[in-house]
Amino acid sequence: MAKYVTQRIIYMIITLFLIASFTFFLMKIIPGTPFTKADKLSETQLAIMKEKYGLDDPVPVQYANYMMNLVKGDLGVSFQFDNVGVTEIIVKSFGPSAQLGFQAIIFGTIFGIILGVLAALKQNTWVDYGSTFIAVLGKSIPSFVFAGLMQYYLGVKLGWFPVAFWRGPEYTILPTIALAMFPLATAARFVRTEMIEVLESDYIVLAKAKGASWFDIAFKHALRNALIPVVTVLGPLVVSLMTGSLVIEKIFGIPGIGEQFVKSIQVNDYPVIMGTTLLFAALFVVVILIVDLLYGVIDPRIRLAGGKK
Amino acid sequence: MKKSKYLLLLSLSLVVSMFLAACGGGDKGKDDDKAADKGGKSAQEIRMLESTAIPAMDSVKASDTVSFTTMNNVMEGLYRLDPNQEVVPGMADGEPTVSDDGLTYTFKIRDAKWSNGDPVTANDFVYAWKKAMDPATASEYGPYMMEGKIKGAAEIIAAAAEKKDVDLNTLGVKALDEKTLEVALEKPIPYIKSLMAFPTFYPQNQKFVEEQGDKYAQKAENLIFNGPFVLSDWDGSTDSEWSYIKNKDYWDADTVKLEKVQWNVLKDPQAQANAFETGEVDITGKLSSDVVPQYEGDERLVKWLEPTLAWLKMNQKDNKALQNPDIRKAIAQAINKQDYVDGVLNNGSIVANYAVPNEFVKNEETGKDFRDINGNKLLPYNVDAAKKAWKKGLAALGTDTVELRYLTDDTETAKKTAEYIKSQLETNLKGIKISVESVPFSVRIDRQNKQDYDLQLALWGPDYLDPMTFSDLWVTGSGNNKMSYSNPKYDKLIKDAQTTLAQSPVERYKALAEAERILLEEDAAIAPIYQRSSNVLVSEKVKNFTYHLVGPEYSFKWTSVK
Amino acid sequence: MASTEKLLEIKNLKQYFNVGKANEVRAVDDISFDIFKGETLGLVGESGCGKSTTGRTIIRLYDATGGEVLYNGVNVHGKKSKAELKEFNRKMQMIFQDPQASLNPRMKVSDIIAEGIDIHGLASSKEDRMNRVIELLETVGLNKEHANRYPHEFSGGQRQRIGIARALAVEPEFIIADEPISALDVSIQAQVVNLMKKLQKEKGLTYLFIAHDLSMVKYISDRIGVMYFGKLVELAPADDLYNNPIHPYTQSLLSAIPLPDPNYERNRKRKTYNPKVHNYSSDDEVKLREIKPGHFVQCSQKEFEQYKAQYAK
Amino acid sequence: MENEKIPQEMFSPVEMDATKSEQISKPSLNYWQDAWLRVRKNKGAIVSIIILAILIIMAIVGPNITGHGYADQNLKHNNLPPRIPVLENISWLPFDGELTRKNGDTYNAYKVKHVDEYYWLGTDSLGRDIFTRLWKGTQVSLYIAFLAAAIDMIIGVLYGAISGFVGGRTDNFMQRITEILIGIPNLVVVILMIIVLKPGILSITIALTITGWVGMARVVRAQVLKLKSQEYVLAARTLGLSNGKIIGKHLVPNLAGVIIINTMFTIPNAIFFEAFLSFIGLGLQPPHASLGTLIDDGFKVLQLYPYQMIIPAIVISLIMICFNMVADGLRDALDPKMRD
Amino acid sequence: MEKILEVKDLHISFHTFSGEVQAIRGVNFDLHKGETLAIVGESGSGKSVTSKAIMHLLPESNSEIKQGQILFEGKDLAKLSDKAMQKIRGKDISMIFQDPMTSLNPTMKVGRQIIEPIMKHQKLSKGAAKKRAIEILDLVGIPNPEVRFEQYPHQFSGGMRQRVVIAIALACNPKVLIADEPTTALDVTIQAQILELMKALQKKIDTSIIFITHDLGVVANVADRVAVMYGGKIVEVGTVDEVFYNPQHPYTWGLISSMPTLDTEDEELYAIPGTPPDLLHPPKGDAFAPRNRYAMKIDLEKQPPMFKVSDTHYAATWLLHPEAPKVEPPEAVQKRKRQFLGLKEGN
Repeated sequence: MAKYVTQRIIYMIITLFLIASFTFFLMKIIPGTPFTKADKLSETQLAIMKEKYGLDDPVPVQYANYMMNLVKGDLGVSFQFDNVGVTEIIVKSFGPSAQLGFQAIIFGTIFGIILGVLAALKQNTWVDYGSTFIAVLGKSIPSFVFAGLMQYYLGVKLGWFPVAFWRGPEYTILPTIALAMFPLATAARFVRTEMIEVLESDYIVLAKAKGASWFDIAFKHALRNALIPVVTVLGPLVVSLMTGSLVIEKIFGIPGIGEQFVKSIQVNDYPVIMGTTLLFAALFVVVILIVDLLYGVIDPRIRLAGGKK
Repeated sequence: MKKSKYLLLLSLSLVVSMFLAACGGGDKGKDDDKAADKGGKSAQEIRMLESTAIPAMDSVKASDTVSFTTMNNVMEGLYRLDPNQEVVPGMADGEPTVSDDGLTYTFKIRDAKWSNGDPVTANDFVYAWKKAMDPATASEYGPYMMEGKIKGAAEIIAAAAEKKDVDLNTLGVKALDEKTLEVALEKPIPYIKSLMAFPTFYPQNQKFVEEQGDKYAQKAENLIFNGPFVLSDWDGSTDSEWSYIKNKDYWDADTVKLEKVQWNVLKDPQAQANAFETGEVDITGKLSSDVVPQYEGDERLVKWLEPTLAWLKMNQKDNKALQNPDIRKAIAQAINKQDYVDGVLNNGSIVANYAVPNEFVKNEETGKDFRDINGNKLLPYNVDAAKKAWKKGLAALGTDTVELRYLTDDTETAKKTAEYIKSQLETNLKGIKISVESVPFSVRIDRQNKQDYDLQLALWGPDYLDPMTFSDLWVTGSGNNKMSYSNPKYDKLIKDAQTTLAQSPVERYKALAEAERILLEEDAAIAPIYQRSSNVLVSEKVKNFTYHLVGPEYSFKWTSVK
Repeated sequence: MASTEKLLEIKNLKQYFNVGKANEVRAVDDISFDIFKGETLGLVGESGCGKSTTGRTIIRLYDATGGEVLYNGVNVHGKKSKAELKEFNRKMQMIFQDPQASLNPRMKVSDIIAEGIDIHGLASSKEDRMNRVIELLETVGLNKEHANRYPHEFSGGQRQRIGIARALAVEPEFIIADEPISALDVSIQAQVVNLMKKLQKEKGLTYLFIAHDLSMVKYISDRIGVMYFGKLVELAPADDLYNNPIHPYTQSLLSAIPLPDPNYERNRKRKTYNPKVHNYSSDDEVKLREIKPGHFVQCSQKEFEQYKAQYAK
Repeated sequence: MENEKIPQEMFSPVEMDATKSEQISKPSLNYWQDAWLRVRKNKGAIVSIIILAILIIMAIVGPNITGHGYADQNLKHNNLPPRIPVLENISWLPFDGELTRKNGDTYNAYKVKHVDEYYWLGTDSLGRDIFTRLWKGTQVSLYIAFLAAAIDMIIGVLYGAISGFVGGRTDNFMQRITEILIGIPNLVVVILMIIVLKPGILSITIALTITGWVGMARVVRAQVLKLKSQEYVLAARTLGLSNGKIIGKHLVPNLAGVIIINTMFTIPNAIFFEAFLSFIGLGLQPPHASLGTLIDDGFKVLQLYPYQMIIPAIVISLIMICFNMVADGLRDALDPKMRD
Repeated sequence: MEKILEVKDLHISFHTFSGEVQAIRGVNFDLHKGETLAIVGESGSGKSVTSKAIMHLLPESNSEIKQGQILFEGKDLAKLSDKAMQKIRGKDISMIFQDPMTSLNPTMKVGRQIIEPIMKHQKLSKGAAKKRAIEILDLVGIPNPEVRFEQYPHQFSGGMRQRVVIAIALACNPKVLIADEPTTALDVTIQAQILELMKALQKKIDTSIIFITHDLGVVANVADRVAVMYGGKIVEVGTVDEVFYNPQHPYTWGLISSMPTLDTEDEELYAIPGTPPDLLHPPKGDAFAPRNRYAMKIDLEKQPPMFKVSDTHYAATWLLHPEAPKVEPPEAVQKRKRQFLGLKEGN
């Protein structure tokens, strides 16, 4: 196992390195200037600014410098904020996004799994159709439509929930629900399909033959087996939720990383773009690794040496 | 792994999520504060919204409105603007002494304290200004504001650009003694006091700043203040919440009524309005024109005309068509601006047929608005004239089609404006074809600097209270021209206004007005579209809500709760 | 036995998977045997013993790790020109185990059968092609109505017959039948086996018949090879093998076959095999040795003597 | 029973033609006919197909029905709510041209603005006909989605098929590449690409496909690996079929199901992503419309003119739902795993 | 002999895309205490459906018991609720499946899978159940049961897994054990071990076994009585000797003589022509008629009833009708019959 994990980590580092390089050069061809007041600056002033931030060096030199600093763990300093380290910006804006994403994924998967299990158990009944309906809606209605309507009707019109801001648990309810719809739908659909398949498998029939009750069959025998493919889809989903849904953050005024990222792209804040991309990528590869390790936890047949089926 | 471990993992993640929830909610114990606040609602507190966080609190590095507004309330320069947009003394003790040539000003510093107890001294100004000019600071606004105004600034910049050593002591600012500041100017500047109200010219306590080193202005605790309020709960540029707390040591603390101003960041204007509706805030940020019509006729809607102009810049650099004044005139006159401000903006913005805003500056001698001279009639909407000019221009060019790229921002209003202007031009001018390119602000500025556009919708707001902040844009080779417009007559008039006429206000205004007429009526160098209006929702309980036209947006020194 | 003319010589054939890795599998580990023209050689053993891999390696579905396969004296492994390979593909054909999986579900039966005809350009015209298909269908007991149907519409036995027709289409000399009846019902197995026997008689085919069903193998084969963990442990004429199994594994295997005879079953004595009985030391040369003409057993020199003596009794 | 009288002649032997039992009674159905039968049983899928067909037809002809161009502006007629002849008299339908003020008053916007024309689905802030723009937007959204799905399909299938079929080191290498691509959060790439390429239909499509094909490639590779060892492929190889023909004759037709299913899921994703990009301001250049830009525009005035967002939101949701339903239906019909 | 289970006139249909498949079309049989009844037949003949029907394990969504009774200790299982059936399953009647590779839950430790029915039906504490489970594992011949108890199924070989499945089935000493092709997926040597084990255990815990298989060799090995199924019906039933040595139904003839024995020589095997019937459209008369070379007109018109051959031996073929012409069974069958008679005489 240690060997496997080491190998995976080496791959992860290579991947991250390539992603960092790719992003770096891609970023260099983004048009625009990182200086927010460039419309008021004269050529000479601009030149001074560029020199100060090392932007007048040839791109390969900038690349080498960046990579050297990166190895040292230094992500640089933001352009758009005065003298603020990229690490600090990322750490701060990641907090709310991560919390929101986490809540959404917990809420979404738990309810999704319950819906999926019920649908599979009561196949072709109204329970099934109802769950399918919710799942299709959840997958199909864009989150901004959903979030916008929810904010308007539940927040403004009915006043049940705070409309916006990020101040306490009650403020997280609407954005969490809005964000959770997709994982909920995905989990419900997958669990249903997998459960139906698992429920037809021999060992479930054997469990029935042993006299197990439907509850035991569903939750002790079938669910764990049905979860394996679900973990595959949910893994990357976790990352995309944790790294923030720009839209939800925008609508509910949450100071998250998604919003921060888009802004940094728009103002050409190179260090923040790089840092955020790296964070996203790192999370991504780490989560994929965790997912693979989780397989082993859920499915004893896959004990890492093997890999996925 | 055992099943129990799996369960452990699950419960662990739940715990973490709850922990996060607790953290997110109880950030710095704000929860308790809030509970207390709710109890004492009638207190002198108001809650405000802003659409972005504070990017910088170092006065010499800041370059944006949010930072300036914050500084305006927690710090103070020599002067500040009052609710009537008049310049009133701040750190300056009364009026300055001016040398006869108008090039040397001597300010007395009043007896004021920093929030750490240190007195505010002349040296604080000297230190800050030099810091602003120091290439190592990499200030964007410092050089911009000082170049050509403060003596020696231009030379320092030139030296820095050539990577030579710079001597900051050559900057024309000196502390004659602890409380006397002498400023040497490049040329006479009639609007010097309003310039001194700008945050770039604020003082900084050298001892404190150097103590803090890199940490200076990173967080509220790395700052000291000399303004009506102190900044509190500000955790750095990424913080979305902060507040002003009344500064008891402020020299004019008696005037300040408010105990606290609570700020929150909320980007979406509709969400801002929602928050206002639900009573979460007392004052919103600037509303977008989509939201404004909802409050048509509502007394809580406060509307004022900003001295910000939107115009089409027509780049003459490599474009034969746009080098032709008839073509430019045709474009400028083919846009129905009235329909536009009524139908599209619908937020109180007004049609602009001028290049210096209305309700912006009054002549200090006559007290008359600058606009009174030329009125609102330069280059107005006139389809017939436009068509005539168009035909003439095309004939001169020997073509019947003109294709132009229209560069604009990617904001909602900018896009909508682009659609409207495109439609107007293509409807009214036969043979014109507009392709819209809406890009992020940073890209637009970059392309403007490279002069990589044909038409560009640009907005321009003033940096100080004087027509010059608009007029000198169009001087040949000006850093802000960026459209290859050049007219010696125009250049001459501006030069005169800056030098020979500097100390005769009436003549100076006349020269500037004539320049404006040449710019628009003769040359149609730009096509002004509208002057922007600001709209915010202000709760009825707020008294003396104060906004400004230049630099910082709001002052809370005079504001109170009914 | 049809003849003693060697059609195929398999020499030191090796097929390893994942060579050099921790999970290296020696599926076929250095086996040698001959197949005579016109005979049926049965290959039996437990699942995973390498019998199917042997068949697939012979027909070049896998590239052999080592050894050679001589067909009419020519090595068919190693580098070959395209034409040579094509020729080889015509002479040697294969019937597969799973009648479900061995027919492309998206192709019509006629196209499946004619695939070989098309590849080798055996039909002069469209009608000729169709006639050949119908003839082949009839050969395997189906008719022309079946030509335009899709595999999923057929029963297992029918599909297996289609698979045989496909193999026959290129008029091969040698057919490797890889467990052709294991997936079929009892009543259908006999149909297929009868068909194969009939075809062998009519067309003088040579079979390598791979199976784990020992009674069927015994019935169809002239000679039988027994495989155990990648090695050929015994090779003998069918009757000889059943009557005088020498290798203890063969004995155990034979004793385990259930026969449809209650009386026999009541009295059956099962033998177990434990590889440890050989007690080979590292310098024992363990190889296939001929105990008696035509009867080979994998053994050490010491065992060889012992087996020979045992045989003599 | 045994005592029942049975005529003697019934016991005369009959010649049974054994081949008769070989006859297949079911009508001959090929794979697609069979699949269609299954899809047809799925009511949701059928209804979805019909709705999609209507939407696609409307996307083609819709922009030309009212006579208003999708970019034609009339500021005097801006922000009018939907009004449809006849239906306007049915009070509970929202087609009477009435709007509600913030204070709850309703008024007829057409009367206030003195407009006699009927705008079936109302107008936007520039006075453009929403009906026309809606279908134009649907057209553009569908165009982007189909184009993205097609590109995804071509690259993904080629990549996956080559990787899976060639195997060995090539496969290993190609797998590493996809792993890295998967490691890049696609949001980042898409946004960066759009900025680099300048927003527009083509750049959006390219940005969508730049990582989009990986999913398809993975599915196809897995399937090819599975099919490659199928016995009918082995049989074809023993017959001497060349690799190219094996791919063409045996692999591709059997991959078709997976490819179609995967594509059907790609399309709604692309539509969603385009809308999402428009919503964060990275969408199309004005005056082009897509469902995303329409929703984005409408969202801003949701409280004042709710119809401006709700109408395109309904259409995009319908498209998404229908594609998902059809894809689900197809998966059930085409996936051999689900067969009885 | 005491009847422990009685199946009467059972009809079962499946509803599929193509229509109603009449999988079971009137099945009758008894199971006696302590005996092994083998049900043989080819795939699709309905043998597995019958066994699943007894256990209530048919998929609810598309299967339907059209008529008939399944009597167990006086209760009609066919009419029992699912809840009530849970109390019987695993306790009174248990089951073993064909594929030991798939019939154990891959994500659950073997021990837990065994103690599950013990705890449920015998209400033992966890500790006691574990003790019992280890005993059973030992009983089914799994070495180191304490260690194995804590392992997952994938750590077991196929034969060992089937032993575990048997252990689970026998954990509560059931009165009836239904073994659905329990050895088909195993190699012959392992198969022989499992069969021996089952026979030994049957003696020990005195259970009755319904043994479903298509392998006549296995039947010959384990069965006391044999029921031959074809086209959703039982066509012949009798003691193992009667069915193997004196078969009456032409299908049984075909089945027996199509299997070569070790002494079958080079002659052509007796093969049943054609393919099994499609139960989507079952034939009007005898389902076997189209493949029957002894078919008579009546076979095409009327389904034959069960004709009695002896007290224990019945067959459903019109050939046994007194009016039917006498036909000679194929040579292979005659040979067996002679052998049988020889056996009898020998006794």
